[in-house]
Amino acid sequence: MPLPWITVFLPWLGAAILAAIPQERLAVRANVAISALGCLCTLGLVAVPGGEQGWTRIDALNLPLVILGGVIGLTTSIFSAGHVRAEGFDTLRLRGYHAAFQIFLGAQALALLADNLGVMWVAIEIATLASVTMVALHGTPAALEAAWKLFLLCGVGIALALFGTIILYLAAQPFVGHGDHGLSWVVLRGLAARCDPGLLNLAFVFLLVGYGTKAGLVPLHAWLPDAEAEGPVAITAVLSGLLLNAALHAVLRAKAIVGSNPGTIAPGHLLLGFGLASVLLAAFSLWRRRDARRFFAWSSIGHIGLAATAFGLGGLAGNLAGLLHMIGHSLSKSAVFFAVGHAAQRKGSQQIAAIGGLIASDPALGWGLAIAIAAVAGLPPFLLFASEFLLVMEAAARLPWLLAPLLVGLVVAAIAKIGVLQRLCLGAPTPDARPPGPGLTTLGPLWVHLGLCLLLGLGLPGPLRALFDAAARIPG
Amino acid sequence: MMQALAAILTQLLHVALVVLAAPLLVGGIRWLKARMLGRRGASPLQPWRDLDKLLRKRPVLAENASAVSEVAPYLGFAACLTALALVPSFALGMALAPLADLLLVAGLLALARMALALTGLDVGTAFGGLGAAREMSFASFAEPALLVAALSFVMLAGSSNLDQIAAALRDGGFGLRISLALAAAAMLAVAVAENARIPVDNPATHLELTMVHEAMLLESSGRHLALWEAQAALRLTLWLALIVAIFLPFGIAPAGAGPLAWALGLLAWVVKMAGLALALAVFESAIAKMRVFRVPEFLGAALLLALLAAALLFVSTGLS
Amino acid sequence: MSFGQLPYDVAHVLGGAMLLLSCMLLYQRRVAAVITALALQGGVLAAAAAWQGYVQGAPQLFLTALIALLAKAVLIPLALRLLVRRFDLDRTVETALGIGASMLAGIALVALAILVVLPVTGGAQAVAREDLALALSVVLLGMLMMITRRNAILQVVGLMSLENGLILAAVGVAGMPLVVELSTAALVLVVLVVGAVFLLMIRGEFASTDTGLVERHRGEAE
Amino acid sequence: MLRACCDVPLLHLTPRAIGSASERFRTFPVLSALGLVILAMLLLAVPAAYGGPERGWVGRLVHAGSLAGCVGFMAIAVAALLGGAPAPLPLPFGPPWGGARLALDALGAWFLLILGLAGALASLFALGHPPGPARSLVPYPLFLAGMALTLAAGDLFTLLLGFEAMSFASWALVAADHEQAENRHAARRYLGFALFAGACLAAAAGLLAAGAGALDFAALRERPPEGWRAAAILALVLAGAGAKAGMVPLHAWLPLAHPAAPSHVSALMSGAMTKVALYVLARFLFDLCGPAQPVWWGVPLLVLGVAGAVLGGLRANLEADTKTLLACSTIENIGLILAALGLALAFRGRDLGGLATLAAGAALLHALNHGVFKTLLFLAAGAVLHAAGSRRIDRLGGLIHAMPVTAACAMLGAGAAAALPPLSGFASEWLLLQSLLAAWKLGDITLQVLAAAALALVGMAVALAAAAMLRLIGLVFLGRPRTPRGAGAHEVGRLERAALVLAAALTLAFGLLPGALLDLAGPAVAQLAGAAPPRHGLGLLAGEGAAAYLPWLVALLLAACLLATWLLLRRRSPQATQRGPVWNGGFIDPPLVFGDPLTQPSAGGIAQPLRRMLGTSLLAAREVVDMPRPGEPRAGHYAASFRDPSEPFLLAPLARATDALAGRAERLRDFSLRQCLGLGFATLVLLLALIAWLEGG
Repeated sequence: MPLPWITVFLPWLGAAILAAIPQERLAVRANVAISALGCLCTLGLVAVPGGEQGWTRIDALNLPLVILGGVIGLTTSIFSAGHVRAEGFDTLRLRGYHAAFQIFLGAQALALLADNLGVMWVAIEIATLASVTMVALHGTPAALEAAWKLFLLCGVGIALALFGTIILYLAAQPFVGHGDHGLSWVVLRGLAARCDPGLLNLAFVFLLVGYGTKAGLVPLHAWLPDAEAEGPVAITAVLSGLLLNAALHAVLRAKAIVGSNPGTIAPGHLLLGFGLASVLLAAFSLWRRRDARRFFAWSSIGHIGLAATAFGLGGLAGNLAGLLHMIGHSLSKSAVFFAVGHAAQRKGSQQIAAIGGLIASDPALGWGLAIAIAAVAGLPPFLLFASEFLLVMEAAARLPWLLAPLLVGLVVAAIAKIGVLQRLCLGAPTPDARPPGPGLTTLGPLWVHLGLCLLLGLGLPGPLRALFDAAARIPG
Repeated sequence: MMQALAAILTQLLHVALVVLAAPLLVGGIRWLKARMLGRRGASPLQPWRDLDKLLRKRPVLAENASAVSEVAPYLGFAACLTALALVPSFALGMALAPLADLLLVAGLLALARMALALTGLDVGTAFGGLGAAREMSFASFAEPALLVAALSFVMLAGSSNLDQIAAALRDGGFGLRISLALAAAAMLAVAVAENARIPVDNPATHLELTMVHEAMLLESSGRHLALWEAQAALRLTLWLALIVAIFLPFGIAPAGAGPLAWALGLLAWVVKMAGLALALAVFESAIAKMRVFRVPEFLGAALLLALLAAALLFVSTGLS
Repeated sequence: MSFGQLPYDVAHVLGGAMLLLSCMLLYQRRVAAVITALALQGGVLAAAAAWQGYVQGAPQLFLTALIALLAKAVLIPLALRLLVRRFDLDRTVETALGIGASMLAGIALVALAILVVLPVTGGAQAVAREDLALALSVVLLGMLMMITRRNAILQVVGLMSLENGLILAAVGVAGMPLVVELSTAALVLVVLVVGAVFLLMIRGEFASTDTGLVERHRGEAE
Repeated sequence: MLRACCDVPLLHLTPRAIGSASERFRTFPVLSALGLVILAMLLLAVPAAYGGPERGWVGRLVHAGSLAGCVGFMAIAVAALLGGAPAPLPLPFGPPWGGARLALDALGAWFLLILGLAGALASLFALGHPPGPARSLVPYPLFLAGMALTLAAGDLFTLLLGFEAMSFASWALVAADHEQAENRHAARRYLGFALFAGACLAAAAGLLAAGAGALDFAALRERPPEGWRAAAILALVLAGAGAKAGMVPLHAWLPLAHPAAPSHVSALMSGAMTKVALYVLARFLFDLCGPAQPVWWGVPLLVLGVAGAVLGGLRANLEADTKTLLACSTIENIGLILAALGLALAFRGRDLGGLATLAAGAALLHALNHGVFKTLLFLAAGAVLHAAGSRRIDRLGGLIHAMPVTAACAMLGAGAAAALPPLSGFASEWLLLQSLLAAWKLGDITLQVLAAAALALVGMAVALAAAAMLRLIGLVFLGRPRTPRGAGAHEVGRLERAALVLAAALTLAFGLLPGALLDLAGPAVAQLAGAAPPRHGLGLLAGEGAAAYLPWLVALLLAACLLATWLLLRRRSPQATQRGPVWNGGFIDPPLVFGDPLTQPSAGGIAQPLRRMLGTSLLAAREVVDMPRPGEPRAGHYAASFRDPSEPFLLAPLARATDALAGRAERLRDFSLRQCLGLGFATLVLLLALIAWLEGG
C-alpha cells in the first residue's frame, strides 16, 4: 500500500481501535500514539516521489498542507490528552470523541491528497460529519445548535459542491474517456483549455459557493463561529487549522482547473471578492465579541479571507502569500486556541470577561497566549507577518485600489485583537474555577507552533522554499 | 593688523559705553517722565546711586533658597551684557561682529529671562511663580513677532548678522520702505513687552495684581537686586540700540573707519538713543497699562504688522 | 443525437417530471402532500437513473436507481410520515414567503437556470445541456424551498429535492465516474440530516419545528 | 533548488546566495559587526526570560549587555560615517521568498549613532536601578535590536520587520506595569497606532516596490515613483512614520505611552524610537522616492511639523505629570524636526542645494540633540520618580536640595530643550530658524507666506518649550517640598548619577561643537539634501555670506562676563549673604502640619496664563472655580482641564465609525439558520446571474 494511502487509512484504523477502548488513560495515550504515527507518515511523504498513486496524488501544493495536518493533529492530540478529562465525557462520548477526531484527521488528509474530485468531495463530507459529531458531543443546547447549523449549512454547501463537480465533469466529458480518471484534477486541468467556458464558469460558481461554505468565506460563514466555539476545547484547533485549509485547497484546485481556460470569467476575481468581504466583515465583527473562542473563530474567517484574497490575486507571489498565510494561520491560530482552551477550562468560562490577567496568574501561559495573539494579529517575526507583507506588496503591484479595504481590514482586526490580548493577558487575574490542568500539554504544543511560525517566517529552509515555490505555480 | 586692533578697540569702547549708558538711560527716561507729569524727578544719575547703595548692602536670602538664587543674577547679567556687546552702537566692524547674530541675541535674552524666572521660582512663593509664568507666557508671543519682524530686514540684508544688517541698511539705499516701517513698529512693540514697560507692565509699581517683572525680584536684595536692576537697564539699552542699529543706521561709523568717524557715530548714537528715550517717555506717559490678558492681543497685533511687512516684501521682491 | 430521438425524449420527459414535482413541492400547502410529492420525485429519479443506465449501457446506474427507489421513494418518506404523525405536524405549511411569491421566485429561478445554461454550446451534447438545465432548476428550487419554509421537516424535504437534482445531473452525464459512490455518499448525508432532525425533535430541541426558534443560544452572554 | 519566484513581476528578488568571498571580506568589519551586535541583543532576551526579580544579576547582565551593545552601535555608526557606506550584507535568514539584507549608509549610521547614545545612557541608568521584573527585562534588548534592525535594513522587508518588532517590544514595555488600568489603556492605544503605522508603511512599501519590482533599496532608488503613486506614498509615509514619530494629528498615543513605561524606556522611546520613525520617513521620502519630487512635497511636512511644535509646546505647559510633560515636549521637538525636513524637501525641489543642506542639517542635528537631552530629562524624571516617589508635579518640589546632581543635570537638559545658548538645543534650532529665514527664496508667494507663518509659529513653539521647561524645573526642583514623601527624597545611586552627568556633559559638548557634529553628519546631510554641505568646522554657518554661530566663542564670552562681574562685585560688595525667613511680600504662611505646600504655585497655577491665552482656543481648556461665599465654611475648589483636539476630531469619530460598522456587521449575526441559508442561496443566485449577464453580454 503506498504511503499516502497509509496516511489516510491509519487514522481511520486508529479510529476503529479508539472506538473500542473504554479506559480514559489508555484511550488518551493511544490517541497520541496514533497521531504521532500519522504525523510520521505525513513526514514520510516527503520521500515519496510526487505524482499519482492510484486515487491519490502528491504535489507541491498538498504536501505542505498534509504535513501541517499531521503536525497539528499530533500537537492537538497532545493538548487533548491534558484536557479531555475536564470535558467530563462519559465512556461512550469519550470513545466517540477520539474516534471522530481520528476520522477527521484521516478525512482531511484524504481531502488534500485525493487526485479525484469525487474522492475529495467524499473526504470533505466525511470530515464534515466527523466535525459535526465532535461539535455536538457535549449535547448541551448550545452545542447541538452549533452542530445543527454546521451540519445543515455545510450539508447544503457540499451538495452544491457536488453539483459543481458534476458540471465540471460534464464540461470535460467530450474529451475524456470513461473511467475514474475523468475526475482527476490533473487530467481536467490539462483538458480545461478545450472545455466549454460556460460550463466551467457554472461549475466554478457551484464549487466556490460549495467549498467556500466549508472554508467559511463571507457570506457563507454563518456556521463557523458557533461551531468553533462550542464542543471540546481541543477540536477547535483542528477545525480552524485544518478543516478550513482542506476546503480552501479544494477551491484552489477548482480555480486551477477553471483558470487554465482563458475563455472563462476570471475565477480569481470571484475569489478575491469573497476574500475581501471576509476580511472586512470579520474585522468589524471582532469588536462586539464577548466570547473568547468565538472571537478567534471570527478571526479565522478574516484570515481565510486574506488567504482567499491572496489566491484571488493569483500569480506566483500572490499564491505564495496565500499558501504561507494558510500555513501561518493554522499554526498560530491553533496555538491561540490551545492557550484559550486551557484558560477557559481553568476559569470555567470562555467569556472574555471571565478570563483575565493570565500574565499575572500564570506568566508562561499568559505570555505564550500574548505572543500567539500577536502572531495572529500579524506582528513580526512570525509567518503571518511575512505573508501579509507579501500580500500587501502584491496587491499594491497588481490592484492598488485593493490596498484601501485590505489595510482597513487588517488594521481594524489587529486593533481588536490587541484589545482582546490585553483583556485576556493583562491586568489583575480573575478567579480560577478549577485547579489548572497540566500546563505542559498546553505550553508544549503552543511553543512548538510558535517556533514553527518563527522558523517558517524568517528562516525557511531551502528545500521547503523550493517546495513552496513549486506550490505557488499550481493554482495559477 | 591695524584693523584688528581697531576692531578690538571699538568693541571695548562699545562695551564700556553701553555699560555706562544703561543706568543713565533708565534714569533719563524716569526723569523725562517725571518732568512730563509735572514733577521734578530724580536726577538721571539716580540709578547709578541706587546700584551703588544696593551693592553695599548685605544680601539676604530665604532659608530655603538654593544656589539658583545666588548664581542666576550673575548669569542673567552676563547674558545681557554679552548680548549687548554684540549690538553695534557707534561703529560697525567690531571684533565680535561675526558673532553678532540676531538669533543669538534673542537666545541670550532668553537665557537671561530664564535665569530671572528661575529666581522667581526658587523660593516657592506665590508672587515669584506668578511673575515667572506671565513673563514666559509673554515671551511666547513676543518671540514670533520678533522673528517675523526680523524676516523683513533679513530678507533685505541677506543675513541675520546685525553688523551686516546695519551695514546693508545704511549703504543699501533702501530708502523709506513701508515694510521696514511696519517691521519697526512690530519691533517697538516687542521691545516694550520685553522690557516690561507700559502698557505691558509698569516698572514703577509693585502692585501685585498687574506686575510681571518685579514680582520675580521680591526675594532679591543687596548685590543680587543690583545685578537684576543693572540687567534690566542693559536690556532696555539693548533693545533701543537694536532698533537704532537696524532702522536708524545713519551716522554709524563703517567698519575700518577712524576715530573721527567713531566720534561722529557716537554723537549720532546718543542723539538717536535720546530721541527714542524721549519717545518712550512720551508714550508711557500718554498711555495706561493694559490688563494682563490683553497683552497677547497687543503682541499679536505686532505679529500681524510684521507679517504684513514680510508679505509686502515678498510681493515687491517677486515683482522686481 | 438529435431532437426527436427516443432516448432524448424519455430523459427529457423524466427530467421535466422532476421539475414539475419540484414545483408541486413548492405549491403544496399540507405537509403530508409534500411528502407524497417527494416520494414521487424519488420514484421519477429512480426511473431516470434506470433509463440512463439502459441508454448508456452502464449497469452501475441500475444500482443507483435501486438505491434511489428504496431510499427516496419508500424509506425516507415513510420515516418522515412517521415523524409527522408522531409529533402531530400535519398542519398547514408555515412559510416565510407566501406560496404565490415562492412560485414566482421558482419561475424566476428556472428562467435563470435556462439563461445560465443557454450560452453553453460548444462540446456539450444537447441532451446533457437540457438535462443540466432541468437539474439546475431542481437544485435551485430545492434550495428555495429550504429557505422559504419555516418547518424543519420541509427544509429536509427541500434538501432532499436538491439532492435529487444532483443525482439527476449525475446520471445524465454519460460516463460519470464514481456515480454510484457519490450518489450514495450524498444519500448518507441526507439520511443523517433526517436522523439528526429526528433526534433533535425527540430531545425536544425544536420547541416547534420552526427553525427560526432554534436560535436561542447566541453563544455569548448578553 | 528552484529560483525563488523568478518570473514574478514584483519579486524578482535575488536568491539568498551569499556574496562572493571577496565581497564578504570587504563588508565584514562594519555590517557583520552590526549584525552580530543585534544578534547578541536578541540572545540577551533568553537569560532575561529566566530571571525573576529576585535574581539581580540577570537585570545587571541584560542592562550591561545592552550598554555594551549600544556602545557598539555608536562605534559602528561613527565608523560608517567616517569610512563611507559598506556594501549591503546579505543575511543568512529572511522572508520565505528571498533574502534579507543589512545596509548602513550615512543616513542610517547617523540615526544609529543617536540610538547608540540614547540606548547607552538609558542602559547605564537602568544598570544602577533595581532591576524590574522579567517582563520588562525581556523586551528591552529586543526593543533595542528592533530599532537597530530598522536602521540597518537594506530592503523594505527588513525595514518593516525591525519597525514592527520595535513596536511590539516597546508595547510589552509600556504594558510592563499592567496592573493599572491607565497603563493598559496607554499600551493598547500605543500598539493600535503602531499597527496603523506599520500598515501604512507596508502599503507605501508596496507602492514603491510595485514600480521598481524589487525590495532592496539600491533597486528602488533606480526607479523612483511618479504621479499619483508618489503622492500616495507621500501620504502613506506621512501617516505611517508620522504616527510612530508622534506627528500631529497622530500623536495621541505619545503622552499616554511615555509615562506608562519605565523611565529608562520612556527615555529610549522618546530619544531614539521617534527618531527611528523619522529615519523611516526620511528614508522613504528623501532617499527612495528620489530627488525629482516637486516643491510642494515639503508643505505637508512643514505644516504638520509646525502644528505639532505649537501643540506639543502648549500641551507641555498644561500637563501636570513630569513624564507627560516631557512627552509633549517630544511632540514639539519632533514637529520642529519635521518642519526642517519639510523645508529641506522644498528647497531640494527648487534646486536650492545650499539651503537644503542647511535645513537637512538642522533636522539631523536636532534629532541628535533632542535624542540626548530628552534622554537626559526622562532619566532625571525617572530619578525623581524613584527618589521622591511621584511623577505628579504637584507632589514634588524643592528637590534641588536633596538631589543636587540630578537637579543640575536636569537644568542643563531643560536649558537645551528651551533652546538656550550655548547648549545643544539652541544650535540646531538656530539652523532651523536660519533656514526658515531663508525660506522666502523658495519664490512662490504662497510658499513664502507659509514659511513666514511657520517662522512665527516655530518661534512661538520655542518660547513655549522654554516656558514648559521652566515650569518643570521650577516646580520639581525649586521651591519647597509639597509632600512628606517628597521631603524625604535622596540622591540617586552612583551609576544613575553617572548616566545623568554623562548625558548632561554630552548636551553641553554637543552645544559647544555643533559644527564638528554636522561635519560628521555631512554624508547624511548630502544624502538628504542632494548637495554637498559646506564644512562647518568649529561653528555653524548659515551659508555663504550669511550669519554664523560660534557657540564656543559665545560660551567663552559668557564665561568672561560672568567672571568679570563676579570679580568686580567681590570687590564692590564684599558682604557675605545672610539667610532669613522668606519675605514673600510680607505674607506669613499658615501653620500647617506639614510645611506650607499649598501656598506655593501649583502646576495648574503656573499654567494659567498660557491656558487662558492659548489653551482656550487651541485645546478647549476650561477652568472651573468654585469659590465659597464669604462666611461659608467649605473649601474653595479650582479645576482646570483641557482636551487635545485629536480626541474629538480624529479618535472619537473613528471610534464611532468603527462602532457603527461593528453594529452593522452584528446584524448579520442575528440571522436565523434559515436566513443564513438564504444568504448563501442569494449569493449563489447572484453569481449565477452574474455569469449569465457576463456571458450574455
